[in-house]
Amino acid sequence: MTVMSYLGAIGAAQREAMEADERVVIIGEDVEANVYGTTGAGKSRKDKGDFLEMFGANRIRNTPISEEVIVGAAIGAAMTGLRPIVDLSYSSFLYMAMDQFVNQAAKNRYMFGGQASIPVVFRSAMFYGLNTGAHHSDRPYPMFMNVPGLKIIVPSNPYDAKGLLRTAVDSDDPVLTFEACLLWGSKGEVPEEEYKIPFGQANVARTGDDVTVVAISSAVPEALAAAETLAGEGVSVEVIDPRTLVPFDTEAVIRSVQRTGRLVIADPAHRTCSAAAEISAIVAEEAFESLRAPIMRVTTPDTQIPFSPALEKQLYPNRTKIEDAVRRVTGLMANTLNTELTSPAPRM
Amino acid sequence: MTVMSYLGAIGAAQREAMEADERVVIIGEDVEANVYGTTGAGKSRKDKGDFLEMFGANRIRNTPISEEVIVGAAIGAAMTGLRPIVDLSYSSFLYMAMDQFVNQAAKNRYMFGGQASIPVVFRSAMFYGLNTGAHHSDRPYPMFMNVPGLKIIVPSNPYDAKGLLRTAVDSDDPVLTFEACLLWGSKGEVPEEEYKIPFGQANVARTGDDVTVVAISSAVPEALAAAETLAGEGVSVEVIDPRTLVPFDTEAVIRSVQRTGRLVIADPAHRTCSAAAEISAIVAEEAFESLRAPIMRVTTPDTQIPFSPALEKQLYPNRTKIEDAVRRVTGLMANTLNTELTSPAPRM
Amino acid sequence: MDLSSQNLLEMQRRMLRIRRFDERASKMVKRGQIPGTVHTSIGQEAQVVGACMALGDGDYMSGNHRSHGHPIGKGSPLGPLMAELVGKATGVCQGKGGSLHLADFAVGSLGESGIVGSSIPIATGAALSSKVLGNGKVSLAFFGDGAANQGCLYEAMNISGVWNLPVVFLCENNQYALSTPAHTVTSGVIADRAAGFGMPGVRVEDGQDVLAVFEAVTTAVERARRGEGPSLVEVVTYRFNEHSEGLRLGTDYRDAEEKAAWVERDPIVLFRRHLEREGIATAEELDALEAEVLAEVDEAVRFTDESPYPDPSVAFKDLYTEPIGAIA
Amino acid sequence: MDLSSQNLLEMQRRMLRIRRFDERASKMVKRGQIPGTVHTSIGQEAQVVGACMALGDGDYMSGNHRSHGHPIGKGSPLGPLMAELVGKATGVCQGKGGSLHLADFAVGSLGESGIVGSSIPIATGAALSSKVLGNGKVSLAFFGDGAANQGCLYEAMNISGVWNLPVVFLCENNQYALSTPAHTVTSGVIADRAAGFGMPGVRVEDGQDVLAVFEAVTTAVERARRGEGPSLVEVVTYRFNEHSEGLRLGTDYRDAEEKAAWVERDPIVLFRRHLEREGIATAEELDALEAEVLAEVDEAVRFTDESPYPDPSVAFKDLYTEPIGAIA
Ligand SMILES: Cc1ncc(C[n+]2csc(CCOP(=O)(O)OP(=O)(O)O)c2C)c(N)n1
Ligand SMILES: Cc1ncc(C[n+]2csc(CCOP(=O)(O)OP(=O)(O)O)c2C)c(N)n1
Ligand SMILES: [Mg+2]
Ligand SMILES: [Mg+2]
Repeated sequence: MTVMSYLGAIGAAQREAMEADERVVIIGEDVEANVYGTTGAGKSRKDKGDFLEMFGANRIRNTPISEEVIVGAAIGAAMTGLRPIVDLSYSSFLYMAMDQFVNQAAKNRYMFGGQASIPVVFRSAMFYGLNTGAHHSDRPYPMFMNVPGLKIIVPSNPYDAKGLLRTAVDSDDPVLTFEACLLWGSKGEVPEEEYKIPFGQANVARTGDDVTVVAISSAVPEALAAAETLAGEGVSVEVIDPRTLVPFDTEAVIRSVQRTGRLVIADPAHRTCSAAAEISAIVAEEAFESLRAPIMRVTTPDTQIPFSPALEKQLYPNRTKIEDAVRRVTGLMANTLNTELTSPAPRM
Repeated sequence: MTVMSYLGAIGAAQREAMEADERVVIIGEDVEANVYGTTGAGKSRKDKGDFLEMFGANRIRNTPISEEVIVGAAIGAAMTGLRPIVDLSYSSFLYMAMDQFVNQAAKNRYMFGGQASIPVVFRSAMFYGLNTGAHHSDRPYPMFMNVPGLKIIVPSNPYDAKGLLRTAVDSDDPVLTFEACLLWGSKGEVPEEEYKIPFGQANVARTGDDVTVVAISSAVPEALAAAETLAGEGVSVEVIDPRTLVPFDTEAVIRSVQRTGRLVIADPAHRTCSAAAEISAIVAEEAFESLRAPIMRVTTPDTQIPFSPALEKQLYPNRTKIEDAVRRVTGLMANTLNTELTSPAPRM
Repeated sequence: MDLSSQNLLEMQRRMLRIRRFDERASKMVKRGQIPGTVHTSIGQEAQVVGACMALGDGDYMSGNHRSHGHPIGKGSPLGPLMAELVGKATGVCQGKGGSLHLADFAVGSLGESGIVGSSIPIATGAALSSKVLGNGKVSLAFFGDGAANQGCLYEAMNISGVWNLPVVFLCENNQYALSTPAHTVTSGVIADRAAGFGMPGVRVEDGQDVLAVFEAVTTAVERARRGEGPSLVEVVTYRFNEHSEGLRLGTDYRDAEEKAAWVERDPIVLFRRHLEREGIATAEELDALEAEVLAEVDEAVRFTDESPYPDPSVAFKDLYTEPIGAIA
Repeated sequence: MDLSSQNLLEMQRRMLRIRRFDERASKMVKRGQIPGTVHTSIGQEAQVVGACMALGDGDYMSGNHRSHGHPIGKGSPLGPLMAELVGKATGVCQGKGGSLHLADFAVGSLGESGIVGSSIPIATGAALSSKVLGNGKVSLAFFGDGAANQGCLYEAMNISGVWNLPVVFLCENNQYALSTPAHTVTSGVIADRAAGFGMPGVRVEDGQDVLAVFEAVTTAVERARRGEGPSLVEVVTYRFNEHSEGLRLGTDYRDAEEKAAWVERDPIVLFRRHLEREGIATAEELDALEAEVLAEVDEAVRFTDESPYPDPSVAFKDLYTEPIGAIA
């Protein structure tokens, strides 16, 4: 085992993937100068281990600022023999290439009756919580979940970040990664040897009996902190990190709710049509008989992200909000409408 | 009262809005030749009443095929004194301008602290169910519901189509309309005089006591047909048409479920993170105590849309699937996992 | 250009295939035998075939909604194409694509796209893969005068210029985008846009002359193959039919005289005259060729008619390479 | 160009405002007084001010992440801008935009955009509204050499050419997009791209000369105002600081000599020399001007410091014009 940061783990996965398969190439803005820190040796930015020096300009493709053609070209390249990893930096820039994601990446294999596979990985980071303003703080994975044909991963720690990214590169289907910038610096143990984490297998981050908390991305550490506090109050919380949203490990969540009878979902996305909505709907349909309390969602309310430090932080799911939600579903707190939880959120 | 088709109602609303306010302009591909039938007099396509002749080329803006700048320019124009209606024809083309929808239309007013309003309407039609293939059959409203700052309407009949569109043009905020091509030809009574339908007020299309069916867009007539059949079996179904998805009339749904105790949602969008997911999650959170059965979603499964007539039709919510879902939640049918409903849908 | 008689006859054969296939498809749409609609390349055969024949068999190509002409021009057999239009299991995409969303990877067709402009980046990516893998393949993107106003074209031209990609951007300027005359929505001249992106831009004024098209595209393909980068070729042509079959607009946005003048310049008639005049083939040989092609189309329809529809379960296949969940 | 001394001094004043404001903001970022980051226009003042002064007060403008220079150049007061950068309630956007996402509608600033290229269509739309309403306003879109590779620029150029819109596309070519040298990702010459879209394209080679910029942009603005349509102006300049303040890349992608040579050509120093040489102002008058501007910046910081942070409930306001649901 070795200790790695989340960002370091991504860099390491990329390096391994590049070494393992010559068809893997990295495409993106400023990848040559390693501006975002995942195309260097993981030490300083300019040293012998630079990806550009290791793999050459043929495989490290520094691009113009042209997201639509970058994404489209990666799809075309994937259909014809390469296995590109595309670094799109911020998740808020994905919209620039939306047509290529939805109409080409997700549909081509299907429309063409399986004539081609599209082994491509699109990486992007969600910079929310860092006062970067509305154009830099999006967490748009729910809209991609609504597009059949894409796979979506949301690693919450260095171990998962590395293992899931290796699997993503191996996948013959398009994969979108949503990395949480808030977690970039977080450290964790990672095996020395290569490993890959299968998609569709949730991680039970903490076992418990009274309430199931499904937490996504940066909400996972918050949920774990909440669980710790609640343990002190005699409430035993199970924390499930789905790790991949498509495919989603329905069974793990159902099994847990069948035991606990209560579900809270912590999801940093905007509330309406969030991943939390989907998970709630699955459980309300498939495990209704086990439910002993309302399903509560702790999400970012349906407002855009303000810049001011006086305004932003209150919006995201945090340990306190998760604790309150758990207290409500366990009857430790009056169970009033959820809207007060994220007060003064607009209600719709 | 006069009888109008759905498409005719949209044309009539546009004409009234153009006449009522000089700042209203129509922007879009092929609007000059009235290719999509909403910029003519509603009679034949080329006659005295043509919009181009009535309003002139200054206000009827035929465009190049450039969705990104069309949408962006409409936003910029709306911020500076016009009130554009943009005709984007097929909903599957919206992705081309996704950045403008999400990063400009939805965010500008908020980011700039309310300095500008953005009174613009983006119209598009969903052509599903007509063997037009995967690039022409999308029903992407759920992904826009995840974007705070946009309003979304989904009229299901001529009366609503006309009344909601008039309100949309009056709105000082960006509104997206998703029209169902399947309903274009459907006829209905429409008042002679001008009228507008407020946003956020659901229509109870049929009252009932045993089960609440919330149905969206073209699923509304299917739900009504199912209700009729089920009435014959002694099951009384209430059909609610939300009409606008943002804002959503939460109260109407909650009130109904509090009475019926059972909820089925029929939504033509793809299942994962659908509008149905959101409605289910709202009810599982706010009306849990009233629920007497699992909440069932009847949606399009998470597959892309195939062209062949042998493949396509089975995918969408129809009266039979809605009936089955109602029978399950009322115990008239064995309540097994939903996935069999849309069999053989992939399950995630 | 040094073309064998065999190649010249193959050009005529492919143009005829497009014409007869599209004529048949048009009828079938009107009779309800093909669901949805189709967009024919009738009138544009010289532009399609001249471009396709300039490519090698292994080269790549992407296209648009005007979708059967391209694969036919590149050598696709007609049966699976026709079966696809009808939605049969034997369709080239198992009936899942349909007319606008065809692909035939066997001939390098990476996909026709129903989204105007959207397949241009795909062809660019195929060129990138050729370049990285060093396999010498060239890529060609077909798109219309309407698509030439989509921004992704300029992103694609720029990035392939920077990376020296082996790609040819081929604008089929049939002078209309649906009901909209190109000159009313195009500022400047499409071919002239190449210069600002550092690449050659050629305008083939007579797109009804298959040899003129072939020559211009061959120059571009050879340049690409030599590693000298992309080119833009604009071909001026005309579609003889409506934008799509069965479409009825109350107004005709095209001048009757203009149309008549273009129909007069039928690329197949013109090339037949050329072949006869140059002694490449006799009238009898050319008649026989036409009969052969007609028989091919008949056979494609027979193949289609005899093919089954796909099993409903096919709707749930091929979304992912590795299915991601249990099928209930 | 016929410029009064007053106008010339106003140019120097606005350049100085940008310089001193950005210098102060840079310090505040490094001290943690401004959250996030800021992108300065230091070194590019001539390009910004030359362009802004060519516009009338009522004219529109859109910009990008390098965001304070533009409104300052157009005449915004400094206090609300600085307060915005800190996230105070008195910020020009109530603290909700922040550095990259500013707007000051009072001076025609329709918004700086954090999304590269994304505000170009917005300026185009403002020009459309001028045209439809016939109010004579001109619109100018600022964007970088990096943004010049976004497709929406070409869609915007095309549509404004077709509609003859009163808009100026102003490319701030500071030769780098973040770490990426423009020449490595740009095929052809940006200004030359105008020709293919049927409009004039001018390259101002010395973007450090405020009068050269002013002249080129004035020509474009006058053309637009006369109803003759859009123009593209590319200005070659250089940013003296890092891409954004506080950014530390281990490698320097810019050559030290290149940088030194550009810093040598400081637009403010050059213009001060010009003003003295031409007898427009004395050294003492110019010293006084500099002191005045410094005082303005001090005052902006004082204003900011004394301003409250917004109430948390402000996060839930102004999303919609008419709130769409109960606020719990
Ligand atoms: C992104 C997008 N916008 C609009 C359409 C609708 N549409 C289909 S074909 C067409 C005209 C295309 O014109 P052109 O590119 O010149 O090709 P042509 O049909 O003339 O061959 C339009 C507007 C579409 N399919 N995709
Ligand atoms: C759509 C998009 N892609 C990428 C980025 C990240 N980014 C921010 S600024 C920048 C460089 C912009 O370069 P240029 O347009 O030349 O402007 P400059 O910073 O040089 O003034 C990049 C890549 C972004 N903000 N938006
Ligand atoms: Mg055309
Ligand atoms: Mg730059």
